[in-house]
Amino acid sequence: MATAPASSAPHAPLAREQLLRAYRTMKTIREFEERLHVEIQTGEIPGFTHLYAGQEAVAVGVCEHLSDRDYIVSTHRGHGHCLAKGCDVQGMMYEIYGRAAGLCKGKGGSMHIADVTKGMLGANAIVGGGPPLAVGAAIACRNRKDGTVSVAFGGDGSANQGTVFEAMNMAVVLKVPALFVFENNGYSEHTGADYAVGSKDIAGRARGFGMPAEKCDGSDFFAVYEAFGRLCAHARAGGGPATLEPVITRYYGHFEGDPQLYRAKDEVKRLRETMDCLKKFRARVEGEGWLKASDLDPIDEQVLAQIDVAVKSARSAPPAPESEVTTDVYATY
Amino acid sequence: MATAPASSAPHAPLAREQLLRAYRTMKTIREFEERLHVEIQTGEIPGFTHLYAGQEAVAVGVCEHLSDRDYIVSTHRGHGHCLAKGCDVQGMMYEIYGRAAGLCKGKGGSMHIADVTKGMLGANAIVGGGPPLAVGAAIACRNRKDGTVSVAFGGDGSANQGTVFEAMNMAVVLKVPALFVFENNGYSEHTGADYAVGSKDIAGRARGFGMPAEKCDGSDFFAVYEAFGRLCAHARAGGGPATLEPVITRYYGHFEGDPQLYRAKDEVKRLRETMDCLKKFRARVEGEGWLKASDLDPIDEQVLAQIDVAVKSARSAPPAPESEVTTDVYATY
Amino acid sequence: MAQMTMRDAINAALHLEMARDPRVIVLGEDVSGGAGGTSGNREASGGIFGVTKGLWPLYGDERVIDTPISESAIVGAAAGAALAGLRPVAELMFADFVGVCMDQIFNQAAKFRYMFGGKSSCPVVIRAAMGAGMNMGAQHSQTIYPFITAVPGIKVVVPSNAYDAKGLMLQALRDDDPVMFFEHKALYPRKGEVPDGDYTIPFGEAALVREGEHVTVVALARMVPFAEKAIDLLAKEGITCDLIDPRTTSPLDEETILESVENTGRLVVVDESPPRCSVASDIAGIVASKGFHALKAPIVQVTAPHAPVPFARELERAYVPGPQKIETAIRQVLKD
Amino acid sequence: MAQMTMRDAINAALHLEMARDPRVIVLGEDVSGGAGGTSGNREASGGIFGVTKGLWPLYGDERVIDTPISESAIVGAAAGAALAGLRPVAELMFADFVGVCMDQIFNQAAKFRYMFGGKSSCPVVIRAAMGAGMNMGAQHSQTIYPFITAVPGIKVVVPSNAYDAKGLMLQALRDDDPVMFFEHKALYPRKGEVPDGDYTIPFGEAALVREGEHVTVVALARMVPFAEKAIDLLAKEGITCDLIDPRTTSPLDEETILESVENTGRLVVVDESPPRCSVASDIAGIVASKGFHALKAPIVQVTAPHAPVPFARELERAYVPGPQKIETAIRQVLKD
Ligand SMILES: Cc1ncc(C[n+]2csc(CCOP(=O)(O)OP(=O)(O)O)c2C)c(N)n1
Ligand SMILES: Cc1ncc(C[n+]2csc(CCOP(=O)(O)OP(=O)(O)O)c2C)c(N)n1
Ligand SMILES: [Mg+2]
Ligand SMILES: [Mg+2]
Repeated sequence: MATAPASSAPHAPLAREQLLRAYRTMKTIREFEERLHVEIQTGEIPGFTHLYAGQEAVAVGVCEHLSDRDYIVSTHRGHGHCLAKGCDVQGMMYEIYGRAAGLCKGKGGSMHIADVTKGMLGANAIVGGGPPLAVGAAIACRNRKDGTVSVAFGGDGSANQGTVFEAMNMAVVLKVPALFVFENNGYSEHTGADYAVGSKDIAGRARGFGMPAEKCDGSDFFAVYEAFGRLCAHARAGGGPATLEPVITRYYGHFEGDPQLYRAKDEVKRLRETMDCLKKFRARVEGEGWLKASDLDPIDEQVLAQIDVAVKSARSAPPAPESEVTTDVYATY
Repeated sequence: MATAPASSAPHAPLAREQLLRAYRTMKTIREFEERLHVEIQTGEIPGFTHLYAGQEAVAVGVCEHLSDRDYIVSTHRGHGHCLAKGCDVQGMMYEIYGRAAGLCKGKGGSMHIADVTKGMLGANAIVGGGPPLAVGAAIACRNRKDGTVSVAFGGDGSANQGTVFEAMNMAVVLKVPALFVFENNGYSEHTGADYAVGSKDIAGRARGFGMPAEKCDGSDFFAVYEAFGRLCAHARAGGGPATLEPVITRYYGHFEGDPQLYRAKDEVKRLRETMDCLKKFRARVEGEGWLKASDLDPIDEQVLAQIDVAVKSARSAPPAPESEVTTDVYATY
Repeated sequence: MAQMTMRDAINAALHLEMARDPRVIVLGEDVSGGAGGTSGNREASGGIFGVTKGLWPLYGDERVIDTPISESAIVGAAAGAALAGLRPVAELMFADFVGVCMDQIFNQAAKFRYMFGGKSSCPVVIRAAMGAGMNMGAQHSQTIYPFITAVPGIKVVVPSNAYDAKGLMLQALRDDDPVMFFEHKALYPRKGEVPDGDYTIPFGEAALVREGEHVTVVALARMVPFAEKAIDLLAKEGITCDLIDPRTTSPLDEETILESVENTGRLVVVDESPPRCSVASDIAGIVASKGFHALKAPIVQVTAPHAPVPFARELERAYVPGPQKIETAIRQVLKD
Repeated sequence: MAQMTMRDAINAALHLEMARDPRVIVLGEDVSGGAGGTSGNREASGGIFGVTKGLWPLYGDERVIDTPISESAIVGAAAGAALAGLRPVAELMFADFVGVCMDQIFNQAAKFRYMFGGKSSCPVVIRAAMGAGMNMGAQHSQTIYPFITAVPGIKVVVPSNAYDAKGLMLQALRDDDPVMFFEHKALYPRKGEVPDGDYTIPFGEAALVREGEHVTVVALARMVPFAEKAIDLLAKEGITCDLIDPRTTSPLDEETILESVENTGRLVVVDESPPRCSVASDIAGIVASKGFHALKAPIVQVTAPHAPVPFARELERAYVPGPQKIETAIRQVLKD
């Protein structure tokens, strides 16, 4: 496990292959969500969907430190975490369309995508549902003594749920390698984070629980990568839990269809300019000379094509047969 | 509402009548519990009982700032809070014996004593059950705009329950006059507080939530009285919630019958010497010349006599008739 | 009288009662929406389903309280405020969230009066949107009223239409006991005739939605319109049913059910919950105990299967009891 | 074979399985006791009821984990560890505490397998002490198994004796599904013959505790010894009963119950919970649907009243169904 080099390093903090992969993953998330934003309007996608667009650098900056043997738990806004942790694009798309070939056979849907073989222990439609689970996975990591870690993704809103506080304290008590990532995108549904987080400081509150905590710019892949790298190394080394609070924004409403009346008219437009992780990433890697536009442009095309295939396949794929309604309730009956 | 004078004041920080009352209440709690400790061994008292002996200065130091129009919520270890808030000694004793004349007709028992007319919203057998209720009562206080407050008593162990964290954050968000008193007696059942509170600092954690918090010697009535006075004044003045962490000890086991194998052999004996609020109170008031032994000795006798009457009456009082099993489930049927 | 959605009917009840009784407060996540937002639009939603719309502009932060995502603190604060003399309405955005605040519902609010020897009351209303039909998946689609019906000390309301919802909500707001009020998401947009003014519907009085001779059908919430469909279809064949909507599962109007079974001798109970320890089984059990001699045939329970609610459209549709399953059940109960 | 209390029988099962399977861990409040204490006595209790005694000295902090008072984190951590390959046993000191962790039980552990399309399992055992009889009041005396029985995806065990408790616990520890294991406090000290070695009792297989002709009695947990008393008394008058102990309420052995009713035509169900949406009503409902034609008389349900558990000795005694009420019920079911 590597300690992240200082951000002023003259050479790239990540190997070329890793930079390319990080970009590809962020781009995949972005286009996955942008396409869903369009497709949802056709009415073909069941349920309600929470898009991750705008927050890609967090999922990827974190998951670039993880292997399949590390765990994550996610939230209702989980597509980005799933993709960053290696869930299959096509399998996810099938799932979101409710198809038999979906990662969860269409039984879970957007809010319950999971792939335990990838260490992805599930998106979760209960705010605060995940962090206790992450502590449990961290117990497993600790007991295995192999330096693996468990990461709980959550939002600013989730940071106020009792289950989350319990998980944080318990992780400190048990000194397990659990990492809490609170993506502060400014809102929980229609309520501002500075209203609902009494202290207006999620990282500071985490420090009050007795663990190291950092805040960072969530739209800067390198900032997330480096901050999480430090905290993750601390956890892998047996130092116990830590918290990261990436400050970030979401490009779309809380769920698709939300008119966002609580946000200033031009807020999203402005933030798309100033807080776009893809633009920032390109500016940095091209500016520093780590990568060239010609390295990245083909990725953009490949990603778009991949998403297009995924959507087209998903649209025409069959649902699970009705008999599936009553299977998978138990492992043994 | 008074700001507490500095503790170095040459004259008493409380009026003579108040000092006498505080002493009487502390003594009443002590003797109530000491007597229960004896009576429980007869097997006549149903259920299991958690004695407050040793912690009296906290309940009284806090409740001396409160009137019947202020609220408190309490815990499984609630006798002290009830008595300090003005619940009737005899009515409580009846209740603990499960008698019809009990404050709750014998339906509640030791862990559910309540007297809403005194602002005592109930002992509570669910650890962490009370603080959310206290926030609600604090909303009522805030809306009435009469400067009343709501106090949640809890232990060091309760400080790790999710409901409590939620209540603390919500109180900050709503800026309601809720006061959290965490009596840190070193243990939750058989587990040390420094083990279970990850940060080993309840007050510090409360500050992380964005509210003022103080620690004090819970066996020193004046320390509690003054610290709580400051925080209570802050809340009454519309400043929002605050937390007090009195450090204290319990003289008996978690519940009656607990052999306390987790405590060093002479711990309780030693603490009875060094952390006895009654001794400390007497030393201070007599030393400063605020009261004389001859003012206090008669109180001791009166209290003993009162408790003796309460126990004797309770032992022979009738239980509620069986028909009461199904009444009081609803206000209207 | 006006045609009104169930959503608006409940909203109207909240408006009426907040105007009448200054002790009523509303609290929950986004009940106004927009607190801490950047638009200056302080009532940005009026509840995620719009049920609390228009209250914040009238009553402000003091009586319409937006909260963090902290359901235990929401329900607990409501219960504590009720003990302290207010009449709070707590909103659980989705009924499925009872899991994170169940203690405050079942061990606190529901038990205070009893534990305190009848000397206090806890008049809190807990509203929660429930039910399947919108492909929201296993954690956002449940009808968890059986959990609460099982709990002594709290009353449980499961309205099936706009008219009832308004009258039952006004009753809930004036009731001195804790009430859990389940609003079926799929019924929110359904319209019905709703009087403008003030009226209450007492708890424990079922509605006789259809009268018939051959079968007693008891159905709850969204199952009522589904049962109506099935019954109206069968009526064309001369098969007629009593359709009973209990409206409250606790208290339950046993009498109306037992009387009807006395006449028909046959019972179908329709409940959107899975079968085990459900209200369907509860009613079947009651009739098997107290109405046995009138029964001419096995009781038929129409429920969801013993499985979580699946996400995919086709699977959810197969999961939720619908008119066709009800029709089949009625035919079946007539066969024996 | 040894005479052993139910407490020790469960303890023995935990010992056996922790020795056999390194994936088994135990976590909860005071499961060892003494963490952070001043006596140096690191296993100060072994669980508040002593059920986890002797595990910490063998397996230490890694596999016997004392936790803060944070039930959601306890159950959640157990479920998460189960997803990550361990086989955790979470202890809820009292079953009444489900309220503060219900979400992790019913929306998380119980639903993972289904929501994840059958591609993972969550083999967690949640142990909880339940029941009245010790005057612990309304918040420490409940038998809340109906809430969990209602939930698809989790199995529910309610042992009535030491022998069953050991075999069912070993089964629970090896089962690939989440299991909630309810231990009746009043049964902990009850002794019975318990084999030393390893044996499991499959879920969904009822025990036929008594065989008889006239009435089928189904009873759960502490109600089983009470029913035995009543039945043995009536046997002296020539009234004989089948006594069925389902042992697990989910899955429920419907067959054994239905077969017995087929023979006797009369059913009494005995359940310590209040009546509404109880396992008593559940079983009554099932028989009214699937065993109706065999029934000769109304089903009699013997339950606690629709009230919280009262504190006072006399009131609690009147509250809990006892041998006498069961006897009366059997006589009543024979009258019709
Ligand atoms: C226990 C619970 N309470 C409420 C909700 C409804 N809800 C879903 S997402 C959400 C807001 C979450 O905000 P945040 O944690 O900041 O995540 P974000 O949506 O911003 O990604 C709410 C209130 C829920 N799903 N679960
Ligand atoms: C939700 C819940 N979990 C666990 C318990 C069991 N229990 C009762 S008191 C207690 C310890 C409480 O410790 P603390 O808050 O420090 O209070 P103290 O007993 O020291 O006064 C525990 C674990 C409970 N009653 N409720
Ligand atoms: Mg957010
Ligand atoms: Mg303590």
